[in-house]
Amino acid sequence: MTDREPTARRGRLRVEGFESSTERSLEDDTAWPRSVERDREQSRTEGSVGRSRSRWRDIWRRFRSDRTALLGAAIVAILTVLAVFAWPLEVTTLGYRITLQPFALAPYDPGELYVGPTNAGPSLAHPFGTDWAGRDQFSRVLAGGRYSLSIGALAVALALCVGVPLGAIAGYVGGWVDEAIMRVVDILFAFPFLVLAIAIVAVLGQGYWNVVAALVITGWLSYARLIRGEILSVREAEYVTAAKALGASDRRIVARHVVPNAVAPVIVQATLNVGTVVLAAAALGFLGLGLSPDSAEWGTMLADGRSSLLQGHWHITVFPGLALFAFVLAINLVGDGLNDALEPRLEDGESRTAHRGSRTHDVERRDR
Amino acid sequence: MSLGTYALRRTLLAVPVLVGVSAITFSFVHLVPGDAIDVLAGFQGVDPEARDALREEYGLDDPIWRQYLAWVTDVLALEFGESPITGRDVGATIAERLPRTLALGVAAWLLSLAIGIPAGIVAALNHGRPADELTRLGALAGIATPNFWLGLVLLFIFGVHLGWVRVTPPDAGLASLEMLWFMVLPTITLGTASAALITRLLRASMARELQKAYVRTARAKGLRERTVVLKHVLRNSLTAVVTVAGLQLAILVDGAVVVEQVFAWPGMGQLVVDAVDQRDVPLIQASVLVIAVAVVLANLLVDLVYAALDPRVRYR
Amino acid sequence: MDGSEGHANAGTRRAFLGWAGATATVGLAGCITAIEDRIDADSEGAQQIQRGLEAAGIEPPVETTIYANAENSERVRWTQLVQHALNETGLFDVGFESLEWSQYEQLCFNMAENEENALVSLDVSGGWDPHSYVEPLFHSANHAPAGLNFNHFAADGVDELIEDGLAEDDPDRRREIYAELQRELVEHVPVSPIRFGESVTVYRQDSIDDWRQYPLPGSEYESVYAPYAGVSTDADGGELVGDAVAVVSNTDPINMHDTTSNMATGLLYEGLLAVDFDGTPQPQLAADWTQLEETTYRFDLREDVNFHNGETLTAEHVRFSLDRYEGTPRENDVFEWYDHTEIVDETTLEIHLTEPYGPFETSVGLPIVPLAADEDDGVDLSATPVGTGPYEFADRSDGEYWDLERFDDHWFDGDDDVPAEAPIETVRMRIIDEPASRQAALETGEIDLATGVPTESVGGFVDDDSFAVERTVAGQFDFLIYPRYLEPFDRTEVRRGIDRLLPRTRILEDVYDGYGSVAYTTVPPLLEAFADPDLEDEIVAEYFE
Amino acid sequence: MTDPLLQASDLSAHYTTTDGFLERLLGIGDTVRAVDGVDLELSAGETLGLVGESGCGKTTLAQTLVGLREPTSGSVTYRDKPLAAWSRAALRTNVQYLFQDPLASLNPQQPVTDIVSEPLAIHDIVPADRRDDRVATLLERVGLDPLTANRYPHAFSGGQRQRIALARALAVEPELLVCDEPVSALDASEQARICNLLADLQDEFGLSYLVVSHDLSVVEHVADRIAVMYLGEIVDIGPSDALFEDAAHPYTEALLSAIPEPDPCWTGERIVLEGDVPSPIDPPAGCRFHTRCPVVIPPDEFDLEPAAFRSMLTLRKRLEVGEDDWLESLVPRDGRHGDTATGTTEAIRDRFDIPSPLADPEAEAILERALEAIVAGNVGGASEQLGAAFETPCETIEPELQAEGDHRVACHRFDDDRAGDRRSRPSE
Repeated sequence: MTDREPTARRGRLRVEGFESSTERSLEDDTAWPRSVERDREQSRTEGSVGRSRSRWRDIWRRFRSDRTALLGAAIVAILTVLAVFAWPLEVTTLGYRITLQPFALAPYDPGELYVGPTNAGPSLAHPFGTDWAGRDQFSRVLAGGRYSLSIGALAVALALCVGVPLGAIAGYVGGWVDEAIMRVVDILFAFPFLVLAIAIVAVLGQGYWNVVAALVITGWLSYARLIRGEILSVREAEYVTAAKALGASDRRIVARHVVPNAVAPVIVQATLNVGTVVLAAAALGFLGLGLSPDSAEWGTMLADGRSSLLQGHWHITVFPGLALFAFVLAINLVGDGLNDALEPRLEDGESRTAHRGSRTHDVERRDR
Repeated sequence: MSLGTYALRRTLLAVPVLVGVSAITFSFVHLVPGDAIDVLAGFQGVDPEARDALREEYGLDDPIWRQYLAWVTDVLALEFGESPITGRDVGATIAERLPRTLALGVAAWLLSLAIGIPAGIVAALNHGRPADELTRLGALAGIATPNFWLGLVLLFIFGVHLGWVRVTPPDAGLASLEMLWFMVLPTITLGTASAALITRLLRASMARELQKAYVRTARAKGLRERTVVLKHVLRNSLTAVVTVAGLQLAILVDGAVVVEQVFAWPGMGQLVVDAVDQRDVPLIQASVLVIAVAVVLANLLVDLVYAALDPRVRYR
Repeated sequence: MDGSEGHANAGTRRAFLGWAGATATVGLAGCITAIEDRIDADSEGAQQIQRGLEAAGIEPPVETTIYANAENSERVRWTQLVQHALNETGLFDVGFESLEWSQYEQLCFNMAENEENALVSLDVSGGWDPHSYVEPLFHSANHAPAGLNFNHFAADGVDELIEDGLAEDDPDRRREIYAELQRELVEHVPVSPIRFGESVTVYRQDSIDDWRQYPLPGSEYESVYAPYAGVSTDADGGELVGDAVAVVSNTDPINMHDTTSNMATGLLYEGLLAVDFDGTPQPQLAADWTQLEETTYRFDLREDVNFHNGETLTAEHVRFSLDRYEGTPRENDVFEWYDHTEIVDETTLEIHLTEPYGPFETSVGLPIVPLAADEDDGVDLSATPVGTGPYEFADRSDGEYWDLERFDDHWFDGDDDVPAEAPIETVRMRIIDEPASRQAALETGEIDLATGVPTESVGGFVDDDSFAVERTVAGQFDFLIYPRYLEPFDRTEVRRGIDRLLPRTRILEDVYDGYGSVAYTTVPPLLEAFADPDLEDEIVAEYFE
Repeated sequence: MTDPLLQASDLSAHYTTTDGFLERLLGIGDTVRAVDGVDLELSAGETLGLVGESGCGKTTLAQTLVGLREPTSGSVTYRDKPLAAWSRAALRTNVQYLFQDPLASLNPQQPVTDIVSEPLAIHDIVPADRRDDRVATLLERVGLDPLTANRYPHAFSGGQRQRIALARALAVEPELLVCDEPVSALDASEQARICNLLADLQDEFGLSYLVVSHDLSVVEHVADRIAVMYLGEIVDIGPSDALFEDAAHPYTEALLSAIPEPDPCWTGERIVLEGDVPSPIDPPAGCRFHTRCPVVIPPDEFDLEPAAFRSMLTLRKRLEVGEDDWLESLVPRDGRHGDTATGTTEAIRDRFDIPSPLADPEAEAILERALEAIVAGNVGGASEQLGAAFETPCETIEPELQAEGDHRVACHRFDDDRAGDRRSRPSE
């Protein structure tokens, strides 16, 4: 080098050694994450080269590996089974009685009075004690899951049915339609939930369907906002442009790219919302605005047991309260697990839990 | 778009929302069976003609839109009118109640920050370790506990059983020690869910932030870990906390409705419930409007703060 | 797992909203302990109902709904017991619904017009005269919504008896009329009385001496200082802190619509006459009164009676106070009997009635208010009541407290029973919505006295020596209203059968912890002159055994 | 050179920043002139490099060229047929696009197999049952292990992701591949590998490339021809060698000088451009580069050094903007002039590196008057005086692309047909 003259000409010196070779570059590439190695192994042993696994199987595989989420799912499943099989379920219409479910896990009819002494504490015969009218608390808590769980599921499902299409329309169509829908959302959001629910119950009256209606009217807003924001951001995403560059039709882009990416946060949000909704229904019950006071809905049972704490009948509040707590906790665990499972980016175990809880909350404010 | 333009845009957007809120409240009140006159007449059995005469006197027989317009005109002049039920000035009634709810809400908010921020930091720094899992489960437990139930149990244990705190508010000013002491339980009851929310949020955003390149740079520069975490990571992560402040306000108002009931706290939550019970139209209108204005303003403020912190927002 | 067995031999019953929210019925489980009130399908009551249904050609079960208002947890409970008792016969399929009060009120007032298929539970509080219980509920002129005859009951005999009782002023004759009326009402069963209430006050022994409970709701604090009745109470330190169950809403007599406001102003306002704790009219602002004619009463006012705002009581005040009821929500309080006031001189006046009015003396004690209430910048009685009573309004905070202060210029000069100056200097009524909180506040000593402890919680205080429980029969009863405008409730037989099935004892014991007494008739035992135990026995024997 | 494969003529792409009805209501929102009157052509088998600073409109131009964006005006033809006339399927199987950020352009919810087989499915290139094999072949061709095809994009390194994107683009067997900053997100060794891979693929499949980059050194290695873009316009275009060897557009020179040169014996000079790229919302009149051009043409009337004129122009631009923070620090605001005024004018000259005095006395007089006006507080007047006196064609007349040796340049310094008394060539 020393013998060379100073020069203003470029390109006298070139860096060599990067010539293309498939094998070379593979070997050089030490950056394969270990999980990829594992996967490679797996593929080899299964003998399938590059078989495409279904998205849902992948999600389930990731969910399965999260222990707390599985625990949550187990609790939800158990409570659901208990609620369904707590007591026979029959539907009477037009003089016909159809037995939908003949089993009875509960030792007593949850609605039957004086199956034991009144206000008795827990005993062998009545593990959760009895209430003021001698009803068996254990049977009531078991069967009470029917109200809480079905309200949660129904209210969230219906809210999705309203919120997702409206939010999707707002996000896709944009313009005045978007403005109109989102202003309605803004307006309803300005009412705190319970205030709105109180007003709705004041108009419609109490009862199962009215509580569901109140929860749906207040519940769809967040989904609309969420899905709209997701669609707006997905629409701008480069992989959508990439799909366009590949020549994908609009329908294909929506089905393969926009929906799967926009819907994941909605699923997580909906799952977590089941918990919120159950709590909200219980709060309404507690305020005396929920289901009729004779129903075994957990919140209503709690309201009924308000003065019972003072009278020393602790069991009246404790057991329904615990049931409520366990269910909401479990559904939150499931929601967290789903959040991670639906996010393939978090595959490598270490950063898995990092995003927990982030999604539900930051989505709330998207596109204000 | 400059911050000023953005602020203007956001403020202008708040106007139709407030108009919408008041219109919806008004029509809602009129959908509800019964009116103030029925309440006033009580169980007296008053002739329908007499009721109609009273309705006319209070202007309740006008078409809804006219009542609404009259009301809007009054409100623009900051006149909230007189309650047909109590005969008292609605503005004065709200002025009496609002500070109570505000005090409780602010206390609960501070508490949730005081718990949520350290807990979030601890969890994020101990990522994946038992401390993190514990914090996470604790936060989930906070979210899963029905606040009315928590309030009742706390009140029973610390108020009735141990006698440490009063079960009804003391006769003292809002700023007195006695009152602060009394507010401990309601504040805990109200703040739990928010604290859990902040913990989760901060933990998530800090964990994400900690993985970013600048943290490595800062560490590489030889900055002390404490400086890195507190000065850089925390500051950047707190924007996420700011963004939910508006959301939290709505949660706090919801909670207040229940908590005020449990702790006999005469705030806006109780006022709204009573007003709906009594079909006290001017009072319902004014109190719901005040709450909605608070929520809208809080969201507006949050958006502006957020936009100031993160200029990208303005271009969205 | 006895579900399927129990189900096979049980009657239908209303139960769950199933998963889909559809109305479902479930079997009745076995393992049922013997229940004392238990009614078999072949009990007398059930048979009566069955006969009624057969006659009407209606196939059981009869579907209907029983209502209660959500705020009243005791009512919510007893209606559930009624619901269960009816369902147990297999003749009914009774649903249960609770409504928030305003809606409940709408339901009650419009049930007949809307032909609502509803059993409605209510209670009624009256005064010291049976008229105040029967007339609003049963006279055909009071069909809802103008009156409280919710299910539009009408029977000539009943109307006549009510009118006769009203116009009659001979006590013996009145007794006979009302006994006859009670029999008639049991015969027709427009409603079923269930329980006569009790007024209960619990207070701390160490802070209050000898509280006396006034029997009528809305007058709970009379015992503080009632010179007209020879009653007064002392409290530790001259301060009394009690409870109020709701916000003091409107304290102007012409707009007052709730018992809390009534209670809050009981010591503030005075009337011409006041009824003492035993139901005897006593002079209050009137020194003396005479009945001049059937429809004319003369009153001589006390002299030197001052209002809290400095005005001195004159006949003009009385006329003003009565006249101002015209065209107000409380018009009926006065204009049911009032025609006009004639001022004879400064302290003498004559009140003219529209027609003879038996309960006049127990009705005329309406609050006398200052003339300043009429002036634009005078006093606003809605918020700051002014009267002549022994206490004046001091302070209020909605949702927190209502404060009274002793009025030092009160007219009473003292006698053997009651000192000239009220022993208690300040009265604070702490507003506590929540029954459980009232109980807790009393236990922790935050209040000295509670008028609104739920009866099921009173038992705990009875056992505790540091508390005293003062109870008295009240002028109140709970009752069930039948939709007698609808089949099959239009049949007296069906209503009487139900009446017979009502689990009165159970309600009294399990819901009210034994406070009160079972009711079969419509005149509470408070009205000793009219509530004849023999008559009650006779009725029970005839209709219920 | 044969017929151009892709040709753009007078192509413009503008977009507005308007968002939401309120802006429309208030009339807020501006037109961004991202691409403004571009002529460009690309021959079969050729690699054309497109270079420019960030924000100059490269990506917009590239996307407009392949029909991912609608042009505001002008036309793009592919094989002599306007893009609009092509069916979507035909166009997309001929022209493919490689995105700047491989991670963002890969759907995070799809495993690699699905990503790479998507074009096969869309255009039904390979029957469904053989797609997996085809995917495996493609992955292998771009240097990826087919056994990792079940992983999601996040599990790969940057270079691997770009290979995935490349495999996807190659799946349709295109003729033309537009690579938008294909390596800018990668580290140096990966950059080289990908560049070499691109070159290999070109040989193997006879591909044509349009390579967009902000980095001349990347383009230098791969491109046959290079187009230099500044603020929405092409300012210099020609064969790579010609562009590198000959004197070219001042902007190209600046870009060239910015390439790090590994040769320690290299003595080339580094040209640092003043200021930021102006906003494309309101681009400068005349030659868009004149606000930063180090060799802006001085007016003929005066005998001025180019550097001195550059300094005066910078001063004038600063005065026009009206941000006078710097001015305040130089001009005493207490109203005292007199003897301090001279000091202040000197300070300003100093600040902007303006020789004192100027070579041309007439110019010096005008400048001194203007500087005094500034000191007197008449900033607007001063900038007007300067603008009126020292007018340069760069500021008023838009230069056209014209042949200059092997390449074409849009710069007034190469104008032969401009008024004859102008210096035709810069002195070197």
